[in-house]
Amino acid sequence: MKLLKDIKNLLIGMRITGKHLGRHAITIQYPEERWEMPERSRGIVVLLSDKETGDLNCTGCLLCMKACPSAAIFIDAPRDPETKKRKLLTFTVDNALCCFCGLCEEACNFSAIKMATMYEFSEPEKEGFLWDMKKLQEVGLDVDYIDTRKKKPAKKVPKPATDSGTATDKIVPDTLDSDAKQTPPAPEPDKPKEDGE
Amino acid sequence: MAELRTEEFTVNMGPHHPSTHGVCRLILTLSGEKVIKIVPVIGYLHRALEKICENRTYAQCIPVMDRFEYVTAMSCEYLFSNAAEKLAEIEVPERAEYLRVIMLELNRIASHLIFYGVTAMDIGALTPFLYGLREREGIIDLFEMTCGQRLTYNYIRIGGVSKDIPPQFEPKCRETIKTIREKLNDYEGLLNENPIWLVRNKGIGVLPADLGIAYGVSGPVLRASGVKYDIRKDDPYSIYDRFDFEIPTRENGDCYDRYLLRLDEIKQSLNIVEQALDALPEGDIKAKVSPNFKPPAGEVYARVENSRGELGVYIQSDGGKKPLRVKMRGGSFNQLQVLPEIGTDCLVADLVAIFASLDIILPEVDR
Amino acid sequence: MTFDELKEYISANYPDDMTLLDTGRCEPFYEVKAEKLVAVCKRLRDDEQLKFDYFCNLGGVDTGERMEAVYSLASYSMKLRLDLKVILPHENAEIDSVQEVWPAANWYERELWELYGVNVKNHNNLTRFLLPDDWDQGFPMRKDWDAPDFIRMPEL
Amino acid sequence: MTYPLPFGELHGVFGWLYELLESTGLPQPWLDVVRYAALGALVFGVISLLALFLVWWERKIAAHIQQRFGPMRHGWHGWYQTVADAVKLLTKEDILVDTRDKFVFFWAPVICFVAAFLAYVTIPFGEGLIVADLNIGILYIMAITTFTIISLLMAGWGSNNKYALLGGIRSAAQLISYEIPMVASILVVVLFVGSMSMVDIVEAQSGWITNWYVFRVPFGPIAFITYIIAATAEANRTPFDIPEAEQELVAGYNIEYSGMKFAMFFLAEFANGFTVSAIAVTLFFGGWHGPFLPSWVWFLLKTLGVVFLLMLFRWTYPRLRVDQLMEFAWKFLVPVTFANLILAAWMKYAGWYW
Amino acid sequence: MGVIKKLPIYTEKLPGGGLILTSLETVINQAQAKSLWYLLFGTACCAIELMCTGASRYDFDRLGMIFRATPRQADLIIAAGTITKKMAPRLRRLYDQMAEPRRVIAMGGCTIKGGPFYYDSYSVEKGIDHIVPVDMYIPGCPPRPESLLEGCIHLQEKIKKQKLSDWQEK
Repeated sequence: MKLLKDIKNLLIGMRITGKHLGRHAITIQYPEERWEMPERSRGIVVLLSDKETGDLNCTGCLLCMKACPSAAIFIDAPRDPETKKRKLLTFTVDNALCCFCGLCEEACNFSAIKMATMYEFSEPEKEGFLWDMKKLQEVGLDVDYIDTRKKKPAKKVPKPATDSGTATDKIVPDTLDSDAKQTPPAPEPDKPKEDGE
Repeated sequence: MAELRTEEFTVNMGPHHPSTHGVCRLILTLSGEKVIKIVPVIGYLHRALEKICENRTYAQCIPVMDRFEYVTAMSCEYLFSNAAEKLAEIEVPERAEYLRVIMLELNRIASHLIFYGVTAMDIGALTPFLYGLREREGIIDLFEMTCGQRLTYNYIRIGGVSKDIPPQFEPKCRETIKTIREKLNDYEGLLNENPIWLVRNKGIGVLPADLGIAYGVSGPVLRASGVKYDIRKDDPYSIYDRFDFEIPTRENGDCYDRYLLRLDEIKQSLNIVEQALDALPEGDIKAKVSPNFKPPAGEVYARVENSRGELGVYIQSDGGKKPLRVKMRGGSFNQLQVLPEIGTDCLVADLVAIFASLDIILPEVDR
Repeated sequence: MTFDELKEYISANYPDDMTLLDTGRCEPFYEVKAEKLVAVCKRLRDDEQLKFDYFCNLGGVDTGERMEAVYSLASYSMKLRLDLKVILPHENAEIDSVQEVWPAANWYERELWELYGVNVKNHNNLTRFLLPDDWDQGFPMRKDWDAPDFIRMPEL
Repeated sequence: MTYPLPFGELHGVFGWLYELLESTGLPQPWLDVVRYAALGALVFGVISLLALFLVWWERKIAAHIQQRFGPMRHGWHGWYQTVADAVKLLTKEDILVDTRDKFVFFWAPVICFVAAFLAYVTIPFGEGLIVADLNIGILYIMAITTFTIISLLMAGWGSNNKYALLGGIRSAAQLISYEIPMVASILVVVLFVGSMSMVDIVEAQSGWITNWYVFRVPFGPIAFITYIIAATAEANRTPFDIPEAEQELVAGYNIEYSGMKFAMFFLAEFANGFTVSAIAVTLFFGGWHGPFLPSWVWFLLKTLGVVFLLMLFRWTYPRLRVDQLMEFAWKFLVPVTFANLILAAWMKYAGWYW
Repeated sequence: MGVIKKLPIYTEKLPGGGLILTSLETVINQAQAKSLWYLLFGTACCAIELMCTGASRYDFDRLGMIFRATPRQADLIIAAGTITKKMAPRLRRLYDQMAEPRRVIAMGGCTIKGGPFYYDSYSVEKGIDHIVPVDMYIPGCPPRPESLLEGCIHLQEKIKKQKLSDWQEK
């Protein structure tokens, strides 16, 4: 009888595999079809730009650099001795070091850095993973994000100080994108005024 | 007639071998096909996680812990957070605890599904491997939806969890549970009573309870030998005492029992997830923890039950923002130690089955 | 047995061997003298009231001035937890093997020897296993260890 | 006599070609040489294509059992995937291990390949579509397929690799054990037909479907089942694929082979799978007999059906252990097949059959 | 490969050899690109994603990639996971055992530069490119299965562009 039972169980196995044969495959045929990435998916790190002005949101506060567990972010943003504000010179992300943990995104108070839902970045050369500010901004241009930056100062400082509040956050990004090579320190104070108005 | 001469010979199994689940090397002394001696050589994946943790702040340690045991990364995160919370005496909000339990149990299921597939593949059946991974994808989708990564989540933080679950999580989770329950029938039909599976697994690699205890074996491997020891019940952490679940045990301690026990555990875990989903309270998801988290000086050994047994971490803090010492302990470390004891005097094919049934993964051993 | 009862029991039965440390949180933490280690461990394991038959963990600690070996024990049947600590000198540290008490300690002690340079006496197989076979750069888990290709995380 | 080679329904085409050849006015011996060379090339080509098709088909079947697509991107449903594989294997470096046994290492895949293809000589692909209708056809096939054992053992030995050696020894043990039940099951059919000629065996099953030997209860189905089990082992397929057991011996006997030599083993394995299925069809399923369609189509369809069965085995079951395999052969299959043989002989003697 | 190596030299001497060579090049490149058999080599986290890529949802077989357990029959190592100093010689050995043409994909941050183990780790090899030549790097920790597929397709594109004459130098 054991023989009959064994044969029965063997046939059950065949039935299960045979049953699956008729079913439709669940494969996503990658380059043609794509898995819809959940909104929270953590892909490559990008720098976000202001939706209106197109400037970087980053203020060079170094928070993300400090939060990064694998030290993949290098920021050079020395303090201006006069204005006491940080001036972002370089912002480099080494994607080869990045561990995609999302701590930088959480550390940022200015909606400046985000792990976008992009993942196709294979490179034949190792050097290609050192992304400078320009590239990071370029990739991050059409990334959708919720801007928590403008609300914050408004909440903190009610009415009269809006001017200065937004200014502190905005000054720096405005001056940034020009990448410090051409921006003379002189026009700096002008720009926030424009923005403030 | 010349006398026949027989000779023992040594075979290196690994570090790159399809059935060593990574990079374990077993130096086997064989007499024909029979294994006479096993010498495990480890360290091919020794990444110095402990040294790295000593140079990271507590918050930065959690992504590192993810890499410690990537198959159940949630439990590592939980473990480290739990230890740090014990050190700093932080109260975790109710909702966060529930979310943690849901994630831990889902991750346990995912790990056991990998076990199911890999064991089947090691014994020669390829199809169950793909079936197991297929259902695992459903769980991974839930994780990705919640925390954004498929494998290294960085979700459970000191003081709570990083993000609340999205609204579509609950229906999707229930659906996944339902699918897994259905598919478990398929799994069982494919292997449980299959005569080939039975002869390959029954009575192979018997681990007596006293040997297991002497070698500090824990988790499903020990429970399959009849020792009812589960940290979730015996040294409850988080809110496991609120759930109604059973600790399945088996008597024989052979490969087949270890396999069945894991399938039973999947069912129990599904129950826990359902209960937790039903009882999920509203509220905060994270206690207030300063960004410069500095626990007072002290030391603690925390442990959780993950899918491979006791996962423990010893943290010594000197009051600074970086731990002075982090020592990790994985269940596989002890289970690999016991392999030479139970794996000798069997055939090479059995050794593969035993290795698979112990469910050893190497990062836990090498760290 | 709760932890308080355990503490009482130990102070009653092991007054000379174990001293309670206040650094341990949640679970009782004791210091044991290096020369008494094996005897105490054996007693703990065979004690009918305690039955510490489960060797959870052994980790070395380098605090900069001294070495420590921290043993985490548990009991399968009595649901107890206990940590022991042995304080050793920083250089030429030596400790007895507890392998005869718990065979599980074998690999943990090898690791202690390999990464911290703590010599384990009476160990049956004190060979290298985590680091490459041709490793010659000392004991990497020590705080003052350094090597040419070892890059420390930049301090911020 | 029309043509020395029977081509059955394809008579017209081949007849025309033969006449064309004759019209060149070559002397008779040369004609024979050209003819046989052409025939050899033809068989070789057909079988190679068949093996390539089988590889592709197996991958597709496996994929669909596992709810995926299998080769998909190269041609319609990846139809030229295996062609690409073959071309790639041709152009790969042929690694020669220094410690190899030069002679044995070189000849092992050749023998394996040749043996697999020689077996096709006596397989009746259709009515009259057979290269050589030997009067000991089935015996010839059994003898030729045994070469496979030698080649695997040679591969294992010649590679000078411990895993390969284990694989070779395993394959020798396995194939020798399973040869016996296989022959004993075949003998049942031979007993009733009274001939070992493949054509005779098929002719004996003409007429209604009940004439197929698989439906001649009780001995027919038993003989078929034992045959298909032994054949699975003979073709080295899961659950009996222990010589190359990936998880235990990495790749078994062919662990050191790369490039074209590996391709030979690979194709031979699939050609063997087809051979055993073709024998099963010839012996038990009435060979080329069937209504409406041309005979060779029927034969191919039936054979692919049996191949499909083997594939279903492969993708469902785990692998047996080597000693259990032997036990199964000697303690179960051999007694059963012999009992079956005796039963059949007695029934034939008593005349209790139709 | 011996014959193939010399083939371009001989063919070029023939009349119309260039044409033959070009078509031969196309055929061989296509064949090599479309049948990349990868070695079953995984060390750490990325190995799990490699498994997932081989599984039903993403299905490597679609690209004609199947796994081989022995390096002799593989065309591609997907170095999935951290390579430690202890493992590095083994990886080199596996690479040496492979038959030409062989290719390497470095999967994940660890294999590119050490990834999260770049700092403070005394035992991790900081990038596998000084052990074996790498053809394609895929960032991620671990990379998603789609990233891996994209890397493989990228590698296939790269192979299709290679020249037969490059072979002689190799």
